[in-house]
Amino acid sequence: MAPLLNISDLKVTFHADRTVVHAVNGVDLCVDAGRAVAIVGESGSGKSTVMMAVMRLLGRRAHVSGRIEWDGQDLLALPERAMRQIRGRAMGMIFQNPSSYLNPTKTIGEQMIEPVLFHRIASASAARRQAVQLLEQVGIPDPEQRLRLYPFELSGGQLQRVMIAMALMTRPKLLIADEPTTALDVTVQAEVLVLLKRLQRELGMALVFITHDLAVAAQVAEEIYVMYGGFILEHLPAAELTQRKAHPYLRGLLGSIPRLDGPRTPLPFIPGQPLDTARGLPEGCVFADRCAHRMSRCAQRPPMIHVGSGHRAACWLAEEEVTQVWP
Amino acid sequence: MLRFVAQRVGYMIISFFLVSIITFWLMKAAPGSFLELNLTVGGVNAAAQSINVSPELMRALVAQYHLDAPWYVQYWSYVWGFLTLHFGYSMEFPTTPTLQLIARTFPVSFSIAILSVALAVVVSIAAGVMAAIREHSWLDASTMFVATLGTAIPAYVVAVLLALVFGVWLHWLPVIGFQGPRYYVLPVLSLAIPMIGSLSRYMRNSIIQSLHAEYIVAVYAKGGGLRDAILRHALKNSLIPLVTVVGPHIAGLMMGTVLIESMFGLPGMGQVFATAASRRDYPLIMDSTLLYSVVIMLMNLLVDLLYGILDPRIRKRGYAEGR
Amino acid sequence: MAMTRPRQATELARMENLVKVFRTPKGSLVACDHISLRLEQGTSLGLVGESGSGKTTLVRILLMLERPTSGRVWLNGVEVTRLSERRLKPHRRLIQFVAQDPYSSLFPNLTVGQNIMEPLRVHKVGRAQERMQRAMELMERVGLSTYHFYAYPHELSGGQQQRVAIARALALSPQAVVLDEAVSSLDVSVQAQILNLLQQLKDEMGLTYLFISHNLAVIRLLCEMTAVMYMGRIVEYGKTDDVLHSPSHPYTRSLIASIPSFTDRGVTPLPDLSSLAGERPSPLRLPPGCAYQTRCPLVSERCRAERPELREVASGQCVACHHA
Amino acid sequence: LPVTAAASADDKTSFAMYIIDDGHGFDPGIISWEAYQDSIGIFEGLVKPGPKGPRPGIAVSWTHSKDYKTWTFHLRKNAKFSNGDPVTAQCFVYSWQRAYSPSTAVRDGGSSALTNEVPVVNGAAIRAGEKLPQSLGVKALDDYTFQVKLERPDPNLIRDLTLPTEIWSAPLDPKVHMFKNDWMQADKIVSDGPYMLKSYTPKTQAVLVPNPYYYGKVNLKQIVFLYSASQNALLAYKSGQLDAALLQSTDIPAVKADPSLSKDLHFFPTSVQYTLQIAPSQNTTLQNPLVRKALMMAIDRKTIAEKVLQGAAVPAYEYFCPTWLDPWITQGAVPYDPAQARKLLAQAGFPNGKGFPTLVIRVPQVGQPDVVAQAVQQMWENNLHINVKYDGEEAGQFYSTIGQQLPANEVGVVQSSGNFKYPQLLLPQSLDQYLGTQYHSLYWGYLPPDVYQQVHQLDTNQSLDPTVRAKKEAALYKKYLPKNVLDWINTGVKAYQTNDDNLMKEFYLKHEQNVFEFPIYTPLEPVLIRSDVKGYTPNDFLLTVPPIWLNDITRQ
Amino acid sequence: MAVVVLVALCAGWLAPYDYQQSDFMATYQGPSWRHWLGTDGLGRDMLSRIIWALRSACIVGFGAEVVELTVGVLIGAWAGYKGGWIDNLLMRFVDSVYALPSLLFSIILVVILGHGLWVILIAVSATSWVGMARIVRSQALTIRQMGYIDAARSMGASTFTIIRRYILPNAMGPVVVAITFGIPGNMMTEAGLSLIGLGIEPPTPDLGTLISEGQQAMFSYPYLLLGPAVVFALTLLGFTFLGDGIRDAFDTKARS
Ligand SMILES: Nc1ncnc2c1ncn2[C@@H]1O[C@H](COP(=O)(O)OP(=O)(O)OP(=O)(O)O)[C@@H](O)[C@H]1O
Ligand SMILES: Nc1ncnc2c1ncn2[C@@H]1O[C@H](COP(=O)(O)OP(=O)(O)OP(=O)(O)O)[C@@H](O)[C@H]1O
Ligand SMILES: [Mg+2]
Ligand SMILES: [Mg+2]
Repeated sequence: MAPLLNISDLKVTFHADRTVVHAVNGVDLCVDAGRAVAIVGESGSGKSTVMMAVMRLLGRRAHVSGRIEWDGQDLLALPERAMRQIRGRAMGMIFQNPSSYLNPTKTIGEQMIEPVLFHRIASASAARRQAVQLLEQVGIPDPEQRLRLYPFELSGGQLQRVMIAMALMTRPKLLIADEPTTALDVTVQAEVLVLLKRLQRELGMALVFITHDLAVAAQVAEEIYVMYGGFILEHLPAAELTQRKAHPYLRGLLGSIPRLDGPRTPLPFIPGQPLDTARGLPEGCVFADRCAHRMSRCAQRPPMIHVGSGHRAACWLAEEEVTQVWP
Repeated sequence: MLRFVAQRVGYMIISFFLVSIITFWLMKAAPGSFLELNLTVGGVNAAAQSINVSPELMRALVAQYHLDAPWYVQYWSYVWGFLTLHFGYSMEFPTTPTLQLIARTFPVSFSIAILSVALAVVVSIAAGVMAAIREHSWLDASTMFVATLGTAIPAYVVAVLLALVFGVWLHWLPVIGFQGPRYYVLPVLSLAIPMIGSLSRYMRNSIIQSLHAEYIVAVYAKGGGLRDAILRHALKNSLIPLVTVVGPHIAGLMMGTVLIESMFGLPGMGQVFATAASRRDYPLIMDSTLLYSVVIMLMNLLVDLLYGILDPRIRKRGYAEGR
Repeated sequence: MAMTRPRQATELARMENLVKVFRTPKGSLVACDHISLRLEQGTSLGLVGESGSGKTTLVRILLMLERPTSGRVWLNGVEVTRLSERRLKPHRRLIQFVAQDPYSSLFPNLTVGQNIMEPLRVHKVGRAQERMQRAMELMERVGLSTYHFYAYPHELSGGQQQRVAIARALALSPQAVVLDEAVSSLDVSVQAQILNLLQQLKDEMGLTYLFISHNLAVIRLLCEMTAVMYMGRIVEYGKTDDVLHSPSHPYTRSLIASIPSFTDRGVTPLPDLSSLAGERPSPLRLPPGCAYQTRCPLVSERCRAERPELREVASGQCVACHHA
Repeated sequence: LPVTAAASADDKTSFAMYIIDDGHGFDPGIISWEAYQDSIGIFEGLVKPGPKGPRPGIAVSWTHSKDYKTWTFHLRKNAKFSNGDPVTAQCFVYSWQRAYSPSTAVRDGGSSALTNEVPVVNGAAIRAGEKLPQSLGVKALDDYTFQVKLERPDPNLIRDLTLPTEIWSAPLDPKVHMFKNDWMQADKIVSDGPYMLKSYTPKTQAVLVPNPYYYGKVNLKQIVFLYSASQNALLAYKSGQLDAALLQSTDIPAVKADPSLSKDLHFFPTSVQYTLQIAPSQNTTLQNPLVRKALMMAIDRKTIAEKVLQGAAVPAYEYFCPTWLDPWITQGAVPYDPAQARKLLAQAGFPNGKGFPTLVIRVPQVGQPDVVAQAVQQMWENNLHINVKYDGEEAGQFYSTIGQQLPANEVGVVQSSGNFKYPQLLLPQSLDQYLGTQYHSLYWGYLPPDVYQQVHQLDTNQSLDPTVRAKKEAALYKKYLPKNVLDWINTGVKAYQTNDDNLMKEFYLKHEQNVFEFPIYTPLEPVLIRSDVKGYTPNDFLLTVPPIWLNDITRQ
Repeated sequence: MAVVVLVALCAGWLAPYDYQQSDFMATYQGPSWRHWLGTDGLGRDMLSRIIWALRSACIVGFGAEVVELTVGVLIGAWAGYKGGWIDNLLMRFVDSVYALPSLLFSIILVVILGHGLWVILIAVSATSWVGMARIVRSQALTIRQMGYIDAARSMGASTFTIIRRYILPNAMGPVVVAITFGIPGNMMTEAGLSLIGLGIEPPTPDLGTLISEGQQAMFSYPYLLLGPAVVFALTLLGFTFLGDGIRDAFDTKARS
């Protein structure tokens, strides 16, 4: 079966006055229908940019190249009108900061029915009824009342649910969630995650979940892509996260997370600064200058190397591991 | 909402008294002010002669302003007279009750001011939207250049040019007098054109700013286009800052009509006022100042309410702190 | 470890029956509700609780940035509740403050060096030369290269900014530092570096922290004691390990269950929805009785009627729950 | 294309005229220097002006006693007010008494009518409040015979009564309650002229229509006055909204350059004078006649009139009397001669202007800065090498500080003006009257500075009864003015009392030597009138009203 | 802009003639080599007069702005930072001044205080400082919420120090923008005042007077209007563009 979304060699550069930001540098990413995929990485690693490129929401300053295949058609080649048919209909998107992604001067009801109106799927009143239903589904009590409220009258958790419900108005095949819980409390985060997960399963949607919290990614997704400096460094099944991590970056990340049960010794951490993609790209491995296992080979950029079923890593060490374990 | 209005009205009352104190004090400090006349020695006749009014009028003024009493009594009689619509007597037009004078002239000025603001707002919204849609295009650049030029040309120069074109060359519109709607056109245009300049620039910037907001990204993500983004979202939101600048414009206009009125010979308040000021018709100055202030305050209140209508955050949060 | 080091328990700060009510257009909001807490030298205190539970308000009152509606505050044994700003100034040196958003807490118009020297300037400590020297020392101490001395805050990364903020807090050699979500906005690897730095400073300089965080795993690293807040009230208080391992309040339990975390057995699973049911009450209209009643699985008639007081359930562990 | 509503240019039954100001409405009892609308056809007096001088108005004939002190007017029997009431001799008695009575004389912000120009018996006393209005020397001998008794002989009475300022002498309907202030409104006013007021919006426009009860024929169906700032006049004329417009002097070249307009351009004489009066100062430099003559000689009045004012002025030689009326007045003219001026100044002790105090020109500023004062300032500086300062002040401020003494290091002149037609009208009526109130500013330069201080204190003493003040001031002047000046004023008084032309001429010709002022120019009004408009006579008396008697106007 | 200011500063050297030197032989002359922009009714060189007028305009523009800035910043910062009843009181005062018809107010001031540069400065800034006060106040209100103000307070900095050292420098963005828009605004107000005869004392030239004199003569001598009007418009345009530029600069800084 062909994947729902197939991104290959996606490159995005931003041209601002005199500087060029290499935000995404050849990303391959694949989402099958109904699957939950997480993209993890530090701030600025290009996670959002990848998915904004998929939605073609990057604006004029961005140069996008590569191939984004959606249901067999190349999105990058699509005219804007056709793209608009896909946006918000087949693909929904929710964002980190719901309060700034909702217009403060319109009621959430007016905004929720917009996807339906834009795509002329149903009448406004039908859309409204659907919105009520969806709000109920995402666990907002008293939905009819709430439709008449303005974004600032709801709490962050509730707004995030509204965003989710809004994205679901058109029953999309793919839901892109860009750090939907980062701004929320742990308890609220748990609620939203549970909800997302449940809806994804119930509706059989594919989910791309962007986060910088590895634990959350592991909880939500089945596959995880680890991004760094606009590259995918590792792609692995979530279950393997604590068992087999090939890339030193992912190992470093996992190590630096404080744990509820670990020793109270100083935490290991990745030294140095994340890659500044505005300063040009290194010749070799993007992680090399922070890597404890750096070797001479790292001056060459490592390709994605299979380390197991559904597990690839862009690291020469992985190659060694593979040859050792699976000769 | 109601609470807000009540609070603002409360503020207005405070401001009203402050304004009245300021004007009263200024009038009293003015050289040769009738409020400073000494009535005990020369009597009413002497006082009347010294400010060149009839004894009759002088007596009326004494009665109205209690000129023989201490300043606070005078002040209060002035304010109270205003509040109860027993305006003072004009020295310049004693044969017409001031209230009647104002009732006749004020609507003219007011309607000119309001019409020109309305025109300016409508035109600049259109121009701003146009320029914003085609940001950085030649259309944008030229529209904005013309707009900026508009701000730099004073209204009275615009007035002459308009009169020249529409009155003398084309013979379409009358250039002086006041006999009907046609007579409004040139004055309103003269006032509106410089305003259109600044407002459309403002509108453009604020629409562009709104278009960069994150909720617009969300509109696109929902499958909407530029049209939806502007008409459904950006326009309303960028009207909010526009209201902020229109407010002062209205206030400015209430006086700005003076020149235009005298230019086109309109029977407006501005003319009455200019005459009052130049002839030192203090009672009329005092009353019209206060009247203008009240109008300006009401306009500001209106602007604030408009804010509430446009921005539910303000409306619903009870118009809390600041602005 | 700090906990094991014997040290005489001197009280740095004490709050008694603090109440803070905010008047809002929609009614009054009780942000802190009869809170009593002590901060003792050498015993760092962690404060957890969900957004809007009043943590920041509490420390703002402690720092005298806000006056309490009622209740009293002592700093180093002196009651400061009603002192004027000027009389307060000497007491301010003892407790310094590091906020969540490092960028907004640094003076944007001053260089890094000036930022660090600012407290010295305000308190007229030393001459310009000495202050500069001290600032350089501090920068090294928090792991900043002195090459950043003349940089402006916006030229630094988030982690570096937080280091500047910490250096600035240390400039006056305080006894205690209040950290309001000081690491929440940072990426994990940077967060780890800052946490290490804080741990190190604590050990070497004998600092005491009042540490606010959403993340109990972080608090566990730095604080001996933990207080859990809910809707302006302290619902649980005790040794960090006790709170973490044998939480007595249902809220604490749900909090811990919600934390996504790695353990040796893998990632914690998502909690099941039933433990998350219930709606948060509006802080403007708290129900009588227990504030947690709307979400509590154990809720009973008593919880709806009677407000549970904080009481000791095990040695050193206090809980405000009728069912504990 | 829609043609403007205001195409008055093409409507032959209507006439639209441009007016800067409307003064104070239409009450004939009030003088407004800016405009005298009621004198142009709304009211009609005993006599009315005509192209060749006075002609019968309501009075068809008149006789006078030998000594010119008693005048008897025979009224026409068919004259009616606009409400249909007949015009009778009682109406004249009524209006004359009203004009003289102090309780009704000053009203509506304007000055009271200039009744003192007609020396009716007891008139002055009534105005001073010493006698009752009923004692005025006027009488209705019967319904259609009106008699006036004068205190002094006045052979010019008829001529004077046609002056626009004497419109107070028009009859009023005693049945109309004129003490109510609103009687001048268009729907209430009752008048006896050929036209009556149809509508009136102050400062905007007034529309006149024929008075249906008028005894004679009325030429036009409608007359419109439009009021506006003068910068708009040319525009409005060009746009066809006006048939007559008063231009600004700066528009003249443009009009002359336009062949279709230049034939409509007329210059109307006025009786206004622009002068500079010497201001009181502690410094007595200007008391030296040599200095004053030097200053006078250094002003090139011809250039001012022709260049600066674009020909809309004629050089002025005498404060009181416009030159085109009485050629004899130029006899005393001082020519422009800078070399001689410098010589005189050197004689006075200021060679090449050295040591001359700062000369301040004080100007009341209404609207734009005064360009003529600036020109004079330049001429004095350039020709005499003295330091001259322009000091414009807001008009009210100016008038309230006009009498303040300048400090010892400054001398000054203040801009002033006069507006008079017949020299006889301005003769001093008595020494006390002349010195006590009206014209003493012309003489204050003769007073020692400290005495001037006393006068000024009297002037500004609000608590003093005006009549007492006048008496005290007159006493000071009488005491301190040089004898030759007092004698000279007495000449004027005698001329007034005897109505002797030679005495009057003597008085005015010596004026130049005896008063402290420099006449500069007399303005000409540049007026555009459509060529089809006929029958107007220039009104040389006032600034803003070109045609003098509207009923003579016709359009072909 | 710099050109305008430079021209204004160097008026004395740049102007080919004395601004009040009249030549009665050469009144109302069109532009020529001798007089680039012609001469006026007194034969004064228009170019020199315009140059000197720019100087007056700058003095009023900048001078009034200084007055405005001082008063506005003091009141605005204090009200905004202190909040509470102080804010309320000051803002009611600000409201009242705002409600005064400004032109009238200027007229009255000029009437009472007489002519003179100072009076014009006061008259021009008398009501316009309100705008500045509001801007500074709203800035102070936002800045007050910033973390660094808490930091400063917890260090024990005094109110005055906080306002001077932390609030004002950071409030400067919109203030600078307001200044660049305020200066041409003041020039406009001043021109308006001189239009009704309340401007700077002649013979010192001033743009408003030159324009309105030019307007009177526009049919006969159009260059008398064109010269000053174009210069005036260019000056205003210059300031407006400068303001735009500065605002954009601050905007991008705020965004990044
Ligand atoms: N519109 C833009 N113009 C210029 N640079 C941009 C733009 N959008 C993103 N970038 C740059 O691209 C890089 C990747 O950004 P992106 O937002 O995709 O990161 P991210 O992984 O989503 O980070 P975060 O976790 O902070 O959301 C960053 O360096 C960012 O500065
Ligand atoms: N100045 C204020 N005026 C009105 N209400 C306030 C004010 N400051 C705080 N509050 C309210 O008081 C409550 C407690 O706020 P506080 O900031 O102390 O919570 P917190 O526990 O620090 O939350 P977070 O984790 O989001 O920082 C919140 O409901 C908040 O809205
Ligand atoms: Mg992102
Ligand atoms: Mg907080």
